[in-house]
Amino acid sequence: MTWDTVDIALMLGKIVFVFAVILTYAAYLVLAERRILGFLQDRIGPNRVGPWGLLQPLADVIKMLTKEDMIPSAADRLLFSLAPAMAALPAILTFAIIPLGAPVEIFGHKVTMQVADLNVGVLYFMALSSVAVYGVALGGWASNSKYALLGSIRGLSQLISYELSMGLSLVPVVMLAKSLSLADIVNAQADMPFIVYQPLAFAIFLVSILAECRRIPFDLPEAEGELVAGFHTEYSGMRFGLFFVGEYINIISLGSLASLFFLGGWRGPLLPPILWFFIKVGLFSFLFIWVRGTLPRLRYDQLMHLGWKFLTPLALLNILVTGWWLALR
Amino acid sequence: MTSLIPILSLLIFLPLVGALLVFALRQSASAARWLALAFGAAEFVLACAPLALDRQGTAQVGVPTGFFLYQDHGWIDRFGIRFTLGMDGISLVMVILTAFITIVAIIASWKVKERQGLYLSLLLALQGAVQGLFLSLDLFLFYLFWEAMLIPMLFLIGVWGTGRPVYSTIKFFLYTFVGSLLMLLAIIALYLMHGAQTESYTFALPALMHTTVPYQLGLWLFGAFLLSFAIKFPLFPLHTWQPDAYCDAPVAGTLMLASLLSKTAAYGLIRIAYPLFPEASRALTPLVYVVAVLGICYFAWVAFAQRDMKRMLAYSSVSHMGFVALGIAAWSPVAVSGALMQMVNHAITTGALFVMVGMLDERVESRDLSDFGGVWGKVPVLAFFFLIFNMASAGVPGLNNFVSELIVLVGVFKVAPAAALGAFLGSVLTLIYTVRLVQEVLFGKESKPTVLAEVSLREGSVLVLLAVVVVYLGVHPGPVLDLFKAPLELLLNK
Amino acid sequence: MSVPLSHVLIVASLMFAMGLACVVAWRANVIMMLIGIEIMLNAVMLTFVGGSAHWGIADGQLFSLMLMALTSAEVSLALAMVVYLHRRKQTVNTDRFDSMKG
Amino acid sequence: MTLTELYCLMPIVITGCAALFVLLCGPLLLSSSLTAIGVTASAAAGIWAAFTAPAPIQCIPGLAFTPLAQLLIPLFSFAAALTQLLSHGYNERRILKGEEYPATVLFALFAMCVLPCATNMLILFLALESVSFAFYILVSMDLNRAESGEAGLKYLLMGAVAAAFTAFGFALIFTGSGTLALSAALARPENRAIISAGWGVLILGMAFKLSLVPAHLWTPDVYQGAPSPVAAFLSTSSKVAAAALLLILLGHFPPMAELRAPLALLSVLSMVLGNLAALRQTNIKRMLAYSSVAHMGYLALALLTGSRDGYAAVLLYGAIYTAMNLAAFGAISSLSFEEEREQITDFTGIGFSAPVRGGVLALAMVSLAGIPPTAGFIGKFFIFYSALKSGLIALAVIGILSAAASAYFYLRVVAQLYMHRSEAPAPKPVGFAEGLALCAASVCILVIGVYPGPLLEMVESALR
Amino acid sequence: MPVTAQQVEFIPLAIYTAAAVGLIALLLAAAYFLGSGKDSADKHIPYESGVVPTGAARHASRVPFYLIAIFFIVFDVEGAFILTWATAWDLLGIPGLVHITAFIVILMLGLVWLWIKGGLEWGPSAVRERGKP
Repeated sequence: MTWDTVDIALMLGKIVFVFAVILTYAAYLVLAERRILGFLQDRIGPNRVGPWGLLQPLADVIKMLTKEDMIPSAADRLLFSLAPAMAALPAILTFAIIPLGAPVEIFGHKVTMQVADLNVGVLYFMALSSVAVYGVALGGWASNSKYALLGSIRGLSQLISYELSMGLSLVPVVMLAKSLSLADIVNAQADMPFIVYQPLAFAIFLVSILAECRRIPFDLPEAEGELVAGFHTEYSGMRFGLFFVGEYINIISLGSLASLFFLGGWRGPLLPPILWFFIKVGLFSFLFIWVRGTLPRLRYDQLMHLGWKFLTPLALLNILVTGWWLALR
Repeated sequence: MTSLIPILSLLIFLPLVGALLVFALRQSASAARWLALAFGAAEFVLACAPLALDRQGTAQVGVPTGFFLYQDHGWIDRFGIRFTLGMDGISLVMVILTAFITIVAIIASWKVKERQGLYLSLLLALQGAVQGLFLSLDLFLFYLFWEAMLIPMLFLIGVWGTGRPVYSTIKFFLYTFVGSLLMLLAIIALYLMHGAQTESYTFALPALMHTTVPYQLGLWLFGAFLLSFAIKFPLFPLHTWQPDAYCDAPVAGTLMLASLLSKTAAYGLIRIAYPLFPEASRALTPLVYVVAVLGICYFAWVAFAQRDMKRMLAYSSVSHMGFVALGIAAWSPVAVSGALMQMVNHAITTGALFVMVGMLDERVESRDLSDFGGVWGKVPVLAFFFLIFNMASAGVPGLNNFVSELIVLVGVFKVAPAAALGAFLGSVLTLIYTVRLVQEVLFGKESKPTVLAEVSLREGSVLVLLAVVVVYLGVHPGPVLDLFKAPLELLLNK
Repeated sequence: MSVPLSHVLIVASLMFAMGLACVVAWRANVIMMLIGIEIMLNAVMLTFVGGSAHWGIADGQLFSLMLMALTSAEVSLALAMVVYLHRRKQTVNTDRFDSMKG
Repeated sequence: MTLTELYCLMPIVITGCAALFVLLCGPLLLSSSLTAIGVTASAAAGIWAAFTAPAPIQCIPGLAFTPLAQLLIPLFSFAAALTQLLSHGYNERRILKGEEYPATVLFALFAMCVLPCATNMLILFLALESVSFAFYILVSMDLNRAESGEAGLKYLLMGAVAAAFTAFGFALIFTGSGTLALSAALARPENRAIISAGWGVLILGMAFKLSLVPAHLWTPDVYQGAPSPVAAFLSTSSKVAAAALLLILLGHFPPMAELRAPLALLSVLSMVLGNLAALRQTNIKRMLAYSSVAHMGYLALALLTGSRDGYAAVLLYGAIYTAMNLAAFGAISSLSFEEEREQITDFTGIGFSAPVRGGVLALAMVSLAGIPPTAGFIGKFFIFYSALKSGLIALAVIGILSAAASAYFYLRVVAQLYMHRSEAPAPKPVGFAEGLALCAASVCILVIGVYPGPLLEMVESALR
Repeated sequence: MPVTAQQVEFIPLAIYTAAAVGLIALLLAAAYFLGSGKDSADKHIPYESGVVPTGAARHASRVPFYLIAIFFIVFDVEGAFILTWATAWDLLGIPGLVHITAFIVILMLGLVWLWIKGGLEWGPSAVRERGKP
């Protein structure tokens, strides 16, 4: 196979496009969250910067960039600086394998709507979600502060616990699609989205990604009521910004994955594929925000019990049932 | 000839069964004593039984010539190890000697205070092992008994010993163990060589005698055997365990050590080492001469310097054993039969002396020469026996040691006159320290006055038994020497 | 395969040696020793994967997978012991684990 | 997998199921019934294996009921059963509660049953490591003593390094031969260097497991720290398992000639240094640890011969060593109070105040020293026989001299038991289970010592 | 430019990764240069709700946290085995299914055992279990 200039240009174009999409999306997701929460809590939310507050994200970025960049004296400087990047990077990298739409034909070249169609996509995603744990762990530990350490240890336990159920809930999906590639998984749902066959796996996955994002009701690592800001208590300026942005990009990428795994990704009638995709992702984003506005925070023991005593065994059983069902079908 | 009753196996297993029974009865000391004595007596009767048999016999298929009693059972087939027992004249004398000495030992330990049952049971077990050693015709079996002897002895010295028993017993054990392990290697090497030459892997002694051993290797193998036997003998300079063990052992332990265990080494040399490696043994004979003569003289000299009676006797014993070594080294019919005779006589004389020292020790609770004196006046019977046995030990004509030492000297003089002269010098030294011992104990002045009890019936019976043998062998050694004749011819003319 | 077998083996051996060096050099710290052991085992896995790529069979990868499981069990066990001893002695320094002498 | 094939692998199934059962139902059952279940399962596995004809076909990929398995599974089962019997009273005295203990012993046994059945390197390695894992746990089981935990960690760290070496060896052999199956993993001439490097690394790893000098440093600490019944199990079965692994490998493809010198060095160093170090010990468990180093040196000597006789000697010695060390550590464990009786001086006069246990300990010592008519003598005889037969005369002489020196420290224990006037506090009367175990071990020592024929035949047929 | 099938996927991924790293580095660098404010010693003290910190921050955590870490390591790797099977379940057929069923059952038994032994207990329930505050 050979690449010509068009191929390379298309590749670079895709990369730029993906960056544009996720950064914009993340920025406006922040705004959307604040507005929706305001709506849910019967207040207005930010509306001063630009029309309807649309320029608020820009203002936020400028603020973060110009804030003082502090490192506590007792902190481990290297790890302290590395941690935010470790938190944000996996979220961004996950997007590399997400197909935003059906392959299209441009200048006679068949272009997939994803940066890289890895044949081990699911593994890639799971690997990156494991790496994301380091951000929380190192951040809290490097701060050398009690709140931060408590938050990071909580976060660590929570993230690894739910990673387990998340990974296991994907096994039936892999079995149904007979592939680890995300594009194949989406194609396998041409007839029927997997949520129909695997409602249980979907439920487990949904709860798990909520916990992976450390969102309410699973925001124990940064529970502001008890731990100030949890593992990023000591962070300020752009470093905090990276944690912050990372969390929102994470919402987007995990939402995208949920829609890819269970809702058929870009597939849908009438509307163009890419639109369908964003509708589904938007749905998940909204769901996240809605949940945050609605549910109270769990207690820590409840959180762990849910993961270990409920989701993990259930996911294992689900695998068995799926296996036998597929074999005997 | 194989008899209907497996006498040879019985000779080994009777004492072992006795040991178990005595051990089971150990709670009641008197029952254990009498039972042990009964087993000892039964063993003695059994040991004498072959005297009544036709000992010429006719050669049978599978039975090596010269053995009038023979038993052969499969045991560990993987290695061609068989449970082979055989008895010829030499074994017969040794077996009777063992049975006799054990009876003496049992009677001598009538008064043991602690754990007597266990003590007697160990004595019987030791007897079983020694009998097995004298009877076995399979090298593996021989080795097995050779080492198995050590365990009862270890306990006898260690548990009931005096002085530094643990030190002495472990020293004794380690010395003999090192030697015997090297012998084990030599045995295996011989076995492998024989197997490679004849395709039949066996430990049978008669078969192994026909192995062709390269001269150089033979020296090494014979060296290993010689080392092992020399330690147990003990020959100068491998004797350092011996005074400690002899001194610290209880009476019966010393008796068994001096009278029987040292004989097993001599027996091993005669039965196994010399016939197996004729060339190598001839090459090393000068060494044995030197060691033997040095031993006779040096130990006699050292004995002279001792104040502790038991230690003195220990050195005296090993000095006398030098004659055995000398006789074996000469390896002529006369010399070897003298050596065998000396083994018997030494067992009885030295054993008797150790028993007597034990008696004195019991009475005075000391073995120091200066604590004794004027015994002749106080307890004449005891003193009389003491005198007799000492005279025998010194080689007074008419008593047993004179006969055997004379035969050895005669035999050796023919082949190595210098060695014979040296040995003669040694026996003069023996005379000197014996006279001194007798003089100090029986007639000298004691440092502090002591009251001595006369010999009891039990002690008397033992002493009379021993004395009778001493005198009998001194005046009429012929029958015993006759027993040695036929087997020695076979061994020497191999 | 694009990478020759010999290169894989050289890299794996180097990794193995480095892991071993880590174990030997940081004997004082249990965690560092565990890390060294992990490196050694990773070198082993690399060898297996390289070998199975060379021969075109999956057996080596299978072994690697099993090694992963083994490693995980081993590390979890080690961590449990470290936590236990740490709570008893307040250190992960092996020099302080000195109840036994002789 | 047919029913007959399952039939062959029943020991594995029995032990595995029993382990799971004990673990899961343990909280509901009494500790004595747990011991009973464990012992029954071990005995059942052993008896089943002993009376099943070996079938060389593969039952499950990687598993076959080999002749070697027919010998080793009963041996391991015997050790496991005795260990459980011994642990019963010991754990009560030392307040080691819980079903984890019997379950872990059974898990270890399960892995040991798998080991000789393995027909490929993966199963072999996994089985060996599973054995080690169970032992890591067992060693650190006694939470009442700091030594136990420390010993466990030390053992784990050393064991992990050893596992890395072993795995690297397997990896290189695999890379050189292109298959994991033992029967096919023959040296290809073009990859000779890789395979012999693999063998070298593998032997280093196994030197750790067998605790050969210079990889023996963990041994004394681990033996001292481990609960005594565990030390009994550890010092016997895990060593035999490691030796069996080497035997299996050697049976399929002998190592390169260039490995003889290093192996000989390992063997000599172990024999000499192990015995010398044991001379200095005052703690009986450490003494036994160094003695096991020396004994493994003898084993290595037999392995080194590369002959059938040598391999048979390894198996025989393994079986005998199992009986001896079970007796020794069993006696130590049954003599322990709430505290462990560890110093040699703690045993003064025990031979008379506790005749059975003292006698068993003395017998074990005599046997370890290799004095007839005990089994230890037969074992040593066979090893030195095979060494001489293969022409390793110098090694045999060194070995036998070191064995002679070793008699000193064994006898010191015997002397302490019987020949000292003062007396250590007498132990409580022996329990039924412990008494049974001790008697079984000592009967084995004596019977093998006097009549080794049947065992020799079994060993021979295991190598067929 | 000739590319292999692997490179088709990996080159974009590498460029993407580099771009992401670059973006983050850019942001951090920008913050470093643009960030303003006055430094003072008090600002470097860890935040403890306005109280001067006491004691070391690196306290030992409660045991359940370590337990979770240990359980995770084991279960995560077992998950790898399950995933391995899942990618080829149709090739392995019924025997494979039987094997994985046994595997999962034993894994779940392990989980049940942890549950029974209280390894999964947290907070109030764990305190009740141990019977002390």
